[in-house]
Amino acid sequence: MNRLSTYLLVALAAILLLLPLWANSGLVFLTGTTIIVAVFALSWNLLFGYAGLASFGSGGLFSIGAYTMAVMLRQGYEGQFLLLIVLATLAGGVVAFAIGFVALRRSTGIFLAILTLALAELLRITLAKIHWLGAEDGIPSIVRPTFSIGFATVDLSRGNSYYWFVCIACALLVGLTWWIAHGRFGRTLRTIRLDVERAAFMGVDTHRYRLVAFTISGAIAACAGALFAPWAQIVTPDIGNMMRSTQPILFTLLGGASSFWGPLIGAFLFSAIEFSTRTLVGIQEIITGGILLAVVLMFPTGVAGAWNALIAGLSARPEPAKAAPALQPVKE
Amino acid sequence: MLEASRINAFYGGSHILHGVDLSVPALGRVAVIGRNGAGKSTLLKSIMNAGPTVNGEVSWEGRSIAGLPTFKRARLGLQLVPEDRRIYQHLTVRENIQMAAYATTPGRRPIPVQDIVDRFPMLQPIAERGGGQISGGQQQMVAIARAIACRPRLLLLDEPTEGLAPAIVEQLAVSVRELCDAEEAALLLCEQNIWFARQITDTVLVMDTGRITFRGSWPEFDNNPEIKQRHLAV
Amino acid sequence: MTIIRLSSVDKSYGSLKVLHGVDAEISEGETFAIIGPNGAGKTTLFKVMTGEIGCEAGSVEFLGKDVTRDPAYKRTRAGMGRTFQVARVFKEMTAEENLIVAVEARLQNTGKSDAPWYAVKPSSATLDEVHSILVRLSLDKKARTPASELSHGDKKRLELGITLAGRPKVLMLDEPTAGMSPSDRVGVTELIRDISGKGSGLTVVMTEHDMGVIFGLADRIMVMNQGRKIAQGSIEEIRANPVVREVYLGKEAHHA
Amino acid sequence: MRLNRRHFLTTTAAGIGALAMPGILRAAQGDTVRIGLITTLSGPGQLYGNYIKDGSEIAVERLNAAGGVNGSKIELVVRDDKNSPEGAVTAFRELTGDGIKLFAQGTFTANLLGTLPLLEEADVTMMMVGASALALTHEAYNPRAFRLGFSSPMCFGGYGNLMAQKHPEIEKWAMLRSDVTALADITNAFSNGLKAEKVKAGRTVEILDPVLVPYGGADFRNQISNIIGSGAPGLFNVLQGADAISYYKQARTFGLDQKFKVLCDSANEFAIAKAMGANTPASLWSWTGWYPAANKDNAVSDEVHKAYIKLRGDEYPNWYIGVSHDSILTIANAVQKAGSMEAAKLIPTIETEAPQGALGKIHFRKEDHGFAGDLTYIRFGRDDKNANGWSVFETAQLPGAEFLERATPGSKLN
Amino acid sequence: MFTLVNGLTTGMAVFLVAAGLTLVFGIMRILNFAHGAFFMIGAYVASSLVGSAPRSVLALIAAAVVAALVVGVLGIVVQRFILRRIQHVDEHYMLIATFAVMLVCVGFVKLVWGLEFLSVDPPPGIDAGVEIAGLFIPSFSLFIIASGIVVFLVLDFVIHRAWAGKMITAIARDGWMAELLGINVPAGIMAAVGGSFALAGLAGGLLLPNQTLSPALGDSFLLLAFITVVIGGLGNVRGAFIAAILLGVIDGLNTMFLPAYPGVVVYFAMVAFLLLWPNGILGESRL
Repeated sequence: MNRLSTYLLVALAAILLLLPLWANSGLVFLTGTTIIVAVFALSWNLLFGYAGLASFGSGGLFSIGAYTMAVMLRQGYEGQFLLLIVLATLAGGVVAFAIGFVALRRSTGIFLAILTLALAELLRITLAKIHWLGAEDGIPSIVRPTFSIGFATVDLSRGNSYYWFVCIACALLVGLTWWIAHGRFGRTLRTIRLDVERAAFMGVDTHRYRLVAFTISGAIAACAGALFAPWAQIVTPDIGNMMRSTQPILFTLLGGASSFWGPLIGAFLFSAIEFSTRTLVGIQEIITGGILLAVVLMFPTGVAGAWNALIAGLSARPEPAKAAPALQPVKE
Repeated sequence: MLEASRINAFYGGSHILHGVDLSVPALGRVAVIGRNGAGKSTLLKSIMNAGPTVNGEVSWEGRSIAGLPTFKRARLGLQLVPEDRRIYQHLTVRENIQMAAYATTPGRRPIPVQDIVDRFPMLQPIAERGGGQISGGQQQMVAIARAIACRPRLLLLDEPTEGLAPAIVEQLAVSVRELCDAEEAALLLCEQNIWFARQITDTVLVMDTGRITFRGSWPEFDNNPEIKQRHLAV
Repeated sequence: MTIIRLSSVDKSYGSLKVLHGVDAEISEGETFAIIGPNGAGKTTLFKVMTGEIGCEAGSVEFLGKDVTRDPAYKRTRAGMGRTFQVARVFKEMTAEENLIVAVEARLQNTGKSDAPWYAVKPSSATLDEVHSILVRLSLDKKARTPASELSHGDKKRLELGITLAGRPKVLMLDEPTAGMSPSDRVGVTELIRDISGKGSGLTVVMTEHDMGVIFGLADRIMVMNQGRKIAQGSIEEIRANPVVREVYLGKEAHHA
Repeated sequence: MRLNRRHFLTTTAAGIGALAMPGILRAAQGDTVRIGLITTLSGPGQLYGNYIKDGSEIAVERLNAAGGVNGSKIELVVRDDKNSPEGAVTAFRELTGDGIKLFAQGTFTANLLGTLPLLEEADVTMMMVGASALALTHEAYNPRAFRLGFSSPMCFGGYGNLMAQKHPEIEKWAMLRSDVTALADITNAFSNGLKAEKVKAGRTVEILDPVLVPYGGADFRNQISNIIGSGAPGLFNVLQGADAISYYKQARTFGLDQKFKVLCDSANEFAIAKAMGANTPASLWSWTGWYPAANKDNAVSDEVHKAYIKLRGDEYPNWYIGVSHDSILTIANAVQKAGSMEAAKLIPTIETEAPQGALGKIHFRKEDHGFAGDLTYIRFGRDDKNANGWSVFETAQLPGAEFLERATPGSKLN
Repeated sequence: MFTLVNGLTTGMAVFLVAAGLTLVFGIMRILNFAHGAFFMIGAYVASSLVGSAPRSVLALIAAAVVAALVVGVLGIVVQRFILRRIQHVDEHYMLIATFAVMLVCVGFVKLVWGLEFLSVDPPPGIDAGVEIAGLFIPSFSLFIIASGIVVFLVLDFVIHRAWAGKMITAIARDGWMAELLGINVPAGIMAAVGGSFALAGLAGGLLLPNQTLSPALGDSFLLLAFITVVIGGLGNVRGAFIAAILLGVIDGLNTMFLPAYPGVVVYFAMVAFLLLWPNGILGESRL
């Protein structure tokens, strides 16, 4: 990452941290939601951009995390909040592992995408039928917990403290994801996306790597869901619906799948669009659709791709622009 | 018949051809030889406008065809047989050849498929087989037959001997020579196999890193060992 | 000592039978070439050996162990390294990164990984090894070039490097000079000879069309036609074999 | 094309204006009474959200024309809940952050459940528009919120009661409902009402288990053949919106009119007749929250009706128009009477006041803030003599308070 | 028995929608999210033409054909101005683009036709039922089944027998070579994409009397159509046909044996199918 981008990132982080001090509480709430779904999108891209697997059912894992957290808080375990986050994360990881174990050996690509979509829908329908989980209306009035960490008591129920908690937790998750993506494991994963057969001929057990990536991605998605439950203070089966599952895809592609930061950029961009057009009721779809189209047509490598190209263009000597070839050249 | 001057071609950011001039007279037989990556394939694709971004002047029978899309060039009678043959796997050999009827130059009727099959003895036993069930040598034959079927005025062959067993290469030389004579088609051949190129062409161009470094007849080429050494490293 | 043994291997694609009971024994340290006209089944046989595809009947033994059911990565770990007809490298990565992942994969597989689990950067030993491979392949000047921008010949070389980084016992080369200029062919031939030279103990199995390359490298040659082995022997034996001359070599004397 | 280019343009212009105006400026307009309206203005619920918006805007227009509240104009600030609880929460927090103290919100329960826990902290008063779910006045009861809507036991218990009275001869009822758990309240209430009245009359009645259909499905033929096969002469249908109309269409080819003596629809009222025209079933009962023709002696109802016809050119307003109008009216009336926008003063005012609304006197049960207005049922159907192909045959009204469920604020009703 | 006929009706209705979807996949390699929206536009266009009570079966079919043309032209516009511009970038951007097109289409329908429900009756002649071997069958069901079969047969003929199909297949599999042979590839793709979208419009018109028109209409079929297309083998029209019938019958059996869980078994079936035949029952097909 170049210096300018680093400065921007730091500046953005600072703005996010200081936001509650000056912004409208609706904007703060939206930003908190965006931070959480941005991490959720990041977990999806760990699978897509690094292991080359596209899941259309990530909303299901998000909702597993959210429901686990909601149920445990309702049962009165708020004192063990940190443990609950770990538990919800594990729950997502276990479910993802089970799905991956059965599905990954047999299907990848679009089939995996549709399979995960079907599983997520099944989960949603099932949740909507369980009275104990509030059926369609879900679990409301989730408390923002107060818990003790040995030497101090953390009270997240007051004011904006849960916002900052979300900021810190998500920063840790982003760091973790960055580390996974950029370390040896991430490097090997990338070879699997780029050429799975070649990777196998380096002795890489590609199936196992994919399974591990699927599990980690699912765990992070569930963790994001777990953070979301006390944030929204209500979970409903729709928390894992198809729109939720398309969210990370949209964010990632909008921001740029080839960049680690792409999903985050996409998430914030999308939220900014939604917030700035919130009063234009009745034509929301056309506005959102139109802006998406414009972005896709203008920056076909995502915003991060366009940004990197811009930086490269500024730092390198100018080169004559060249049109893309009319038809795919097959061999040079 | 074909005049190309100051052709520059690009793939993305890389500049492949640097001001190449080329002309093929009616009934001419021209070979472009050079090592891999010299830009031979790019030259053929540039003439067809099928891939690289090209600037420069290309004219066909005195009229500029710059900007003309590939399929229109094909309909003018330029037929490229690509290096990797590109036989349609889902169609039979016969249907593959039939497909070429779409490229017939206006005013010239396509050759009936049966005539083509009759003319290529190798194709007769496999005419009804699927394009995916024939060997590499047979595929090359089908690719050439397919190009011939639309009575091209200029046949552009890209490395037809690539990957073929030596015995097949000899047959191929004979077939190509006979076909071009019978159809009164000019020929532009890109090859690394000098033996093969020598069998079927009379003018030779040597290409190196996107530039033409030699042009002349085969005897002239033979008298120029330095060229062979420097650009072909034979 | 036999390093790879194929016993009566059959393979079909749908209704099309491409291998008919092929047997072969490859000895340790030799360079073994498989030749034959297009469609003879060379590449299929290759894939059966490396584990890319299975076979319906017969068995594959590697280092005295039956590996017929083992997937490709297990055979690779056991010591088979392979290159592809059209070089396959990781295009979005630089030449250097390509080799880093290859070296790391080997270290990981052999349990000798020297970088701590939390490290993001590869270890200095890994980087040193990568650089020595780059130098050996004359790619050191292009270490930071994305693989997608390398020339055809350089890609082939890089792929060979990826394979060598796995320190294979058997090097399996599928048409190592396909699509190369004559001068590049000479270079690659020399590189292979250098790598597999006496004392290296490396076994090489290759398919190739260029008889010049074959005759320059191979100790033994197997000739295939229509899914069957039709001959096997030294260069001289193959040259003299009338059947081989008829189906494959033709009048190669003219232009080999 | 009826959906109003003019309307759309003004909305857009207003929206762009609002965008351009800095938040501080907007917040500074202290001389207006601002009411936040949060409803569904995108996605599948938009149809109902638009009704709520229309009804609320009619109310604001009428109230302002009559001089506003204590001399101040009422300003409606509308936000989309994006069909999700978190969308509703975002909108709610934005508006409370802007200093708004008065809220009306509808229609989906889950979206209300999202905002209810926030009322305390923001110190605001809320009118829940048209919501029917029991949870809102029971386990999720919040003293700052009032339900201006009809609870399921009330309107469908009454419905069952009415049917038992009108058709004592029918001894077997079939029911059809979407596979949405919340709708089970409705079928339960209906069969309880039916049974209670039958027992009173000394008769017995057999009520079959509801046949379920997938929500948002496209094909209901299997289920239709199931209920027809049941042989019951009475049918209560709890499909909603597009599903219901698709079902009536598909059922028509099976001869629905001939197979059943009495057809009852839960709450789709005129949506069915408006869509199906001359193919409306011959006779169909439906509950409605507000039907101007049944409230003839109510001047407010007539005025709202007229205003709606002026706005949309539609003679048969959806009942949400009346309910949302009255929600705004109730808030405005309370502000006027209390002379304050503070929740502490407003809540007792609303509890005791009973202003005249389109629905009649608007008063709430003190214990759980549930609305206890009159219940209206209509019977309509195909009518070749009428130009639009259908007409309303009869209406029936019942006192809602008689059917109100037990008040158990703070805990689940069981 | 009735369940079977009904299943077939559901299946054919789904097939009508899925046919265009699988074709677009075959040609462009994209899962077209906007397909449901185009189906919906087709239905709305046709309803504007015939009003709420079509005068005859012919009038309905004519309206469906006009709807097909309109939607086909829309498809060509989308192809020309959106999809074609991004066909060289990562295929997933096509996904986002079609998603955006879907949003715009839904918004457009809301503006033009409003939010109120619209309903169109089956035309006289197919608005009642017939009794076959003691079985009551709505004649509109028969109309849907017949439409599905006719559309399938025509499509199958065009793709596998007619030269136009072979040419489109050639373009889909290797457009570069097709162009070298003199085939006007951009026009071919445009025509094929237009044709696939037109199928969505046709389905919208033919199924018009089957359900209610609302801006959410696109969603009700999209997921089922996706499932059908995937189970059948992407790009494979024959597969989609078989899968649609299977799904319809499975859904029918679902209501018969598990009435408490309507529409759920389809998902289980889908998961099972995908695990048993990961490439679809008839395999993926590049057309």
